[in-house]
Amino acid sequence: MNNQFLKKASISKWLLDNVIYVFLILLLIGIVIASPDFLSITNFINILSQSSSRIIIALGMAGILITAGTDLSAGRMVGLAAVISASLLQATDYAYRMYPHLPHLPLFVPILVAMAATGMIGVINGIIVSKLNVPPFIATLGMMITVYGLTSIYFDRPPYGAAPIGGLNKSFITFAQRGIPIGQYEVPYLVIYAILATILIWIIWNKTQLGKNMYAIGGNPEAAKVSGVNVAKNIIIIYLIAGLLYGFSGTLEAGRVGSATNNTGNMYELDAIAACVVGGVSLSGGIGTVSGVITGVLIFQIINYGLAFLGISPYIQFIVKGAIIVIAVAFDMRKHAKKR
Amino acid sequence: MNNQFLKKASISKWLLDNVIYVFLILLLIGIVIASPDFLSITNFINILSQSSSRIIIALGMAGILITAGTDLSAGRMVGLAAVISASLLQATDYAYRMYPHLPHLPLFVPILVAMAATGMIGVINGIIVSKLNVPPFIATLGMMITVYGLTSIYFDRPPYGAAPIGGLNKSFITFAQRGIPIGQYEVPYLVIYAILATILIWIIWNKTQLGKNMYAIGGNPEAAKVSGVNVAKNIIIIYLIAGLLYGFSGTLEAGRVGSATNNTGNMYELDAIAACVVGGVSLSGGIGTVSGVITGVLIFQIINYGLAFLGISPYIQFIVKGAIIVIAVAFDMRKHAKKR
Amino acid sequence: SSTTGGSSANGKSGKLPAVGATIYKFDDNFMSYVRRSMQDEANGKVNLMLNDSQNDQAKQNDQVDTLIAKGAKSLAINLVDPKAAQTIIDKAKPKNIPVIFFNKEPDASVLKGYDKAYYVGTTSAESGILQGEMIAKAWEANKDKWDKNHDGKIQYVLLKGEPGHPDAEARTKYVIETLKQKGIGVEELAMDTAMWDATKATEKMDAWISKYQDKIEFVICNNDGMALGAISSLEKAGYFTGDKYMPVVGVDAIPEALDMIKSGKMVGSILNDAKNQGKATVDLATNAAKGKDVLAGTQWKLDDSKAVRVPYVIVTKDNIQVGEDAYK
Amino acid sequence: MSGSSTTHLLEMIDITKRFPGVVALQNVSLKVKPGTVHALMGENGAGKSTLMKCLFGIYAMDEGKILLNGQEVQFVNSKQALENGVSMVHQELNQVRQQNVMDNLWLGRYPRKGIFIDEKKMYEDTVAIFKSLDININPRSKVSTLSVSEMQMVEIAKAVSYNSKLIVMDEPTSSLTETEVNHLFKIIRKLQSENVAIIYISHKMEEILKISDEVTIMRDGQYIATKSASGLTTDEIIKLMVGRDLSQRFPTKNNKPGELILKVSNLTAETQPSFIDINFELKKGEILGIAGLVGSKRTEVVEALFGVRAIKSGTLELNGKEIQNHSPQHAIKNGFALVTEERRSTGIYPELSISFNSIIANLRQYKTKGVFLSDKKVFNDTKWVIDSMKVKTPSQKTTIGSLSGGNQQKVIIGRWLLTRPDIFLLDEPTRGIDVGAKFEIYQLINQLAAEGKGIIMISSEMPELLGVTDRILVMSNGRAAGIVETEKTSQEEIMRLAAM
Ligand SMILES: Nc1ncnc2c1ncn2[C@@H]1O[C@H](COP(=O)(O)OP(=O)(O)OP(=O)(O)O)[C@@H](O)[C@H]1O
Ligand SMILES: Nc1ncnc2c1ncn2[C@@H]1O[C@H](COP(=O)(O)OP(=O)(O)OP(=O)(O)O)[C@@H](O)[C@H]1O
Ligand SMILES: [Mg+2]
Ligand SMILES: [Mg+2]
Repeated sequence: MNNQFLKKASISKWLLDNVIYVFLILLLIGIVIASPDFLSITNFINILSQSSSRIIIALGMAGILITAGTDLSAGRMVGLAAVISASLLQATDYAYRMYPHLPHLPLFVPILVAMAATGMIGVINGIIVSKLNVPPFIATLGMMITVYGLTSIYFDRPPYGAAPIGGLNKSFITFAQRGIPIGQYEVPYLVIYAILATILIWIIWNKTQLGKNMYAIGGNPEAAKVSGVNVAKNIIIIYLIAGLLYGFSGTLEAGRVGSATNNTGNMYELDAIAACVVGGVSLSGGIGTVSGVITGVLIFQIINYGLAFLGISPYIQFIVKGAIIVIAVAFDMRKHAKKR
Repeated sequence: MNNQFLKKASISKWLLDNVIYVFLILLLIGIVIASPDFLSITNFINILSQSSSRIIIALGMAGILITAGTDLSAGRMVGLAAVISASLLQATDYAYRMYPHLPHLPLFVPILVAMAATGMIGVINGIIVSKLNVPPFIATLGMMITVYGLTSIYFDRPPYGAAPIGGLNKSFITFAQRGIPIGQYEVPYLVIYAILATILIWIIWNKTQLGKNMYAIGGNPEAAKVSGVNVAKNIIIIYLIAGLLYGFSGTLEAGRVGSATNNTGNMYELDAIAACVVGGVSLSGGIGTVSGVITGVLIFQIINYGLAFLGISPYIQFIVKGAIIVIAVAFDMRKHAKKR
Repeated sequence: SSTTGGSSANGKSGKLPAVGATIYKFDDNFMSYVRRSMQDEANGKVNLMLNDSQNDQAKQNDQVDTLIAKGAKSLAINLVDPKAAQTIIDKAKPKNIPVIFFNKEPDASVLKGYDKAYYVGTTSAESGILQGEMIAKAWEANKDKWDKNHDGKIQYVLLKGEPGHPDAEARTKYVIETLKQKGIGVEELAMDTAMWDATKATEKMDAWISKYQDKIEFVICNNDGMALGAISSLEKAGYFTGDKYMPVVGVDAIPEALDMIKSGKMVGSILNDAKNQGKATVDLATNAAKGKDVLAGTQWKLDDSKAVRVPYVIVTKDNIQVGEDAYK
Repeated sequence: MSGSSTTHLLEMIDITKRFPGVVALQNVSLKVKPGTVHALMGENGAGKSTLMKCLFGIYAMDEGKILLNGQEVQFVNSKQALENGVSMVHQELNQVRQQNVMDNLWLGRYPRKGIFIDEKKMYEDTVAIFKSLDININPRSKVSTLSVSEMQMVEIAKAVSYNSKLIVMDEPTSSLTETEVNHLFKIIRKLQSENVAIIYISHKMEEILKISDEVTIMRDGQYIATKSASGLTTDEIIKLMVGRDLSQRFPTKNNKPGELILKVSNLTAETQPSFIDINFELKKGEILGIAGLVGSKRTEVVEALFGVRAIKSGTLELNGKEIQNHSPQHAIKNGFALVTEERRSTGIYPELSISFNSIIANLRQYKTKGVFLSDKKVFNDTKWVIDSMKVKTPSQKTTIGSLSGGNQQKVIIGRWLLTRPDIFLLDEPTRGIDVGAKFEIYQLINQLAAEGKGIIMISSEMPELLGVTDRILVMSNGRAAGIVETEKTSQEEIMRLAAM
């Protein structure tokens, strides 16, 4: 009897603790009931590949959120990286090149240049937050505006002015749009990059001193200081990592879309923050898991993809999407509901 | 000697405590040096009148921030109110009316209808936050998306589709664009509405139980709860007030611009939050003053107006604006610098 | 009911061929008319699956994936970013799905690279050129009144749309080039972006009026929305009462602008023919979806870059009827 | 049963409360007579606070019933409790620090004139209450500028100001010094004379027998006994609490102070007012106590030693070599450890696990393989902390925030023991800790000393200082008033120095 009680209690506890995964599954079931042909490998691959660059951004963002920070400049950094990498990767035979005389560069050079740029911006964000004590919201808001200006200046130059940067070279397109063939399907490289980024971040968060410090700083910055954590240094590194991830993701966006403008990545930060919060990352810091972040991104992408797939009219999509997000989190919150 | 020391200390303390006002003045001086003809009554009136509806929004937002909440749906509510009020206030002789057979309504009717709509949305926000324990970020993000869908459906209808709702009637235009003549100048009504809203909010924050409760809920929700404060009720009222203010501001936006679209108000929440934070409102709740909020809005508006007035190239404007915001707050933070 | 949805104007169209369509931004004023025209045309002919790309090319790519997964027989694509056309084709070509781009023109070379790709729309420069021509004509007629400093040159301010947006860039560039080509002297007092937004336009205009006062002789706007905002600011500063006047031009010929043109507060605007653009797009897409020749049974003609051109029209007080008919 | 309800103000009968994975209360009963002080005793985690939270409407009990004045009640929130004549001083300070004292005092029931708050009445009422309780705090000062003990006195005044019939005080004296405790007792006596009943929770044995009329003892979430205080001895209470005999309060000392390890000369804080010109020496294997009144800047001295607080002048010599602790990192490298005074704000990571909280100061130790932390070492060290400190927890993964206050403190001490420090700074280490655990901590301190470590311990409990230390530095107003040998001094001498 007592045993049974415990069992029941532990099942309901498990359900509560994992309610967001349960929600994800319910959501999928709901869509499949509405449209059984949703259940196809193509759709599955599409959702995964569309989630990939978002996952990479969200992982960077999540680290910052866990330190009780935030990063409004994420989307603009994605844009900067997209514009930089696209401008350096235009096919040599393309007529409207930004740098007509640039030789064909090996793929990794532009990617590294883009990542270096966003990494540096990340470091500056980190310094403003940790050394000048500017609240992350304002620090990164300022950076968001500034980076947009910088990207625009870089982007809008003679001879072609503010024209989208296209004509990307073959290797870049392959890098971002192709995949590994398995049977009649292709596992997109994008998904593989996302998986690699996930593993890397999982290791950092769970197996390194940096990860522990990150949680400590978010959980109780005063205590972290007294426990001998170099708060400023760790914060700067976390913002740096985020910047690098945004940069990588920005190059993927350019490659995936086949072109880039100064508007690429606009508002991605909001999606990323929202996905993190839906996935259980606390905006007041100290709490968050890699699996939660991934789940959050997938929920968003399934909502987006599913609603479009069901053919719901766009304005109604907004209404439904807003409602689903709130419901998902309202459910999730029951696990924190005051254990009264 | 000691006396002198104290005096010096207290001046520098005063400066530190009021650094944001000092910054405002320095900013003005800077612009005037760059362009002496900035110093004109017209510019002064322009800035005030452009700040007016933003002040009203920021005051609503600030209340929410002080309860440790946030409101991403603010801008979309402004848009909803703008569209509703504009659609009900088109001149009866205007050819492209949304409701061709609507009689001329007295001004207050559409304003109240718009405010009722946003007030209700505010209440729903408050309920989701306080009763369902959904983090305000997500609750209002969901609401932002949903309200946009609703506004779009209302707005984008046959016969005229997604065309700006214009042709507003005389009384509405007067209400939002005219002013009280003083000498050769006009004090815009807008400024007067903003002053009235400011006085009202100042009284609520400083002289009523609701105001004290608001600070307490933001400062330490546990303490408020165990002291017998009905936290949920107070939060709902704060979101309601914010909703009403957004609604009023939305009608002003429609009248001021002379037309409204479903994109009116887009991203105003970001400006409002930023202005509040620059004005010293803490995103973690419990801290904020009316005068700080007003200062924050003015700083933003002076930056916007000043940079446009100076004729700085748009891209550079972004860079400068981002930098100024960060610098303003970095200065302000020195007053909180560890007194160690 | 598995393939329900699609066109909201067309619920029970299970057996009709499916056409996947993306609109770069659903609530773009002009595109809302094109969209409506497309829906009217599609009714009963095809199952039109409309998507809102929300001004985000990445989102549009995702939507194209979805549309293909849903079994679209042809695609009607209103690009966000014209240079992304190749990527869309790369998605469609392996499945042999025809693509009709509309309203935002891809590079000719890209169209050439896929035999089943076509374009319906205007040339992006045209609206700017026509706006320039309209300004030139009005200026020549009113020079004595409008040239306040009698230097023979137009001192103008220009309100630009979102920087980097192809329309904003093309309009800004070609309106001025056209004026210069016509031998009219121009001097730019100020140019700034108002991001297509009326409110921002009002505020920029406030500052310019305060700064330049009577020096401004012309207000050029990339769209009518910003023109409305500018007019609101001008009215506040006492323009359009008595003989204080300022010429303002926009693009789109939205109803509100037509009203302004009638009341003389706007010189004119440029009408983009939404009805025919929508109709041509659906006509081609329908034929393509049915595997027919795209032009079969239509009034349209292709030029050498596989494009159906639907011309822009200048709308001023003289031919206001043309604009009004567009909303009938 | 109906007979008893007339003589008791409060009856809590067979209360059971479960949390996920923990049964915090099992059939606990508590009966309190009007006009009495009823002490509630038990080890850390026994369920005292939980029982009181069930009464006060913060937690909903799973089973049982509560009678107040013979009427069955079940408050669903604190507002109802307050309206029904029950008020409470909470174990953790629950204040809005950004607001002023009177705003806090009247929170939830501001006096009003029409729709506006009557600030004048609020001020006058505050002054009146403070006067009647003999408290000397400006009603308009911000709470964040008060010292911890002042905050505590405000909380007490607030609880009293409801004019309740029953006041719960959950460890009200944990941050008060002797004088202030006596002040509180005077207040309690006054309330008692007005027929108010008090439920009094404390781990300070001396207080219990002095103030209470009846004592209820709990152990492991279960009711053990209720006894009249007269005729009860400390040893009996302890025996009932821990379930076995605890013959002595302090372990026998076996440490032998050896050679000099730390020499502090002319230490002066950068921001004044603070400590000035502090000099002392610490030997290996020595336990140096620091005594003083609240506000005598004891905390700031140890914070400065640990690099948390900047110094203007003065030197530290470690083993004869001058060192500089600019930051906690430096201090930790130099073999220092600090258990801070305010557990909640500078100690625990409330949302994180016990494991995390145990190892966070010691991460470098776990990098056995390059940059990665060794899970096994982490697990073993956490286990060591839980076992050796006797932390009461369902698992290593439990969040520390859900532990009882005392158990949280044990984890923090364990955290710093893991760093194997040479110099251990302890700021009020036994605050809120039960007698049994205190004994264990004293033993640990002794053992560390015996291993040759230097130990500095701030305490406001005189018996503890006299029972554990070798020498005592007495501070007064930021200055060292003197250093005394523990064996040769007396409570009176220390008090005299502290008041200098
Ligand atoms: N919110 C909670 N969630 C889970 N467990 C809890 C919670 N609150 C208390 N507990 C558990 O209930 C038990 C009783 O805790 P309680 O705080 O009542 O102890 P206490 O007797 O007041 O101890 P102390 O003297 O240390 O304050 C402990 O095991 C604690 O871990
Ligand atoms: N005016 C104040 N504003 C902010 N914090 C204060 C203030 N006064 C004291 N504190 C904090 O309270 C703590 C104790 O202060 P202090 O060193 O003066 O007392 P103490 O003698 O150490 O007393 P105890 O050890 O009993 O707390 C310190 O951490 C200090 O930072
Ligand atoms: Mg001229
Ligand atoms: Mg307790």
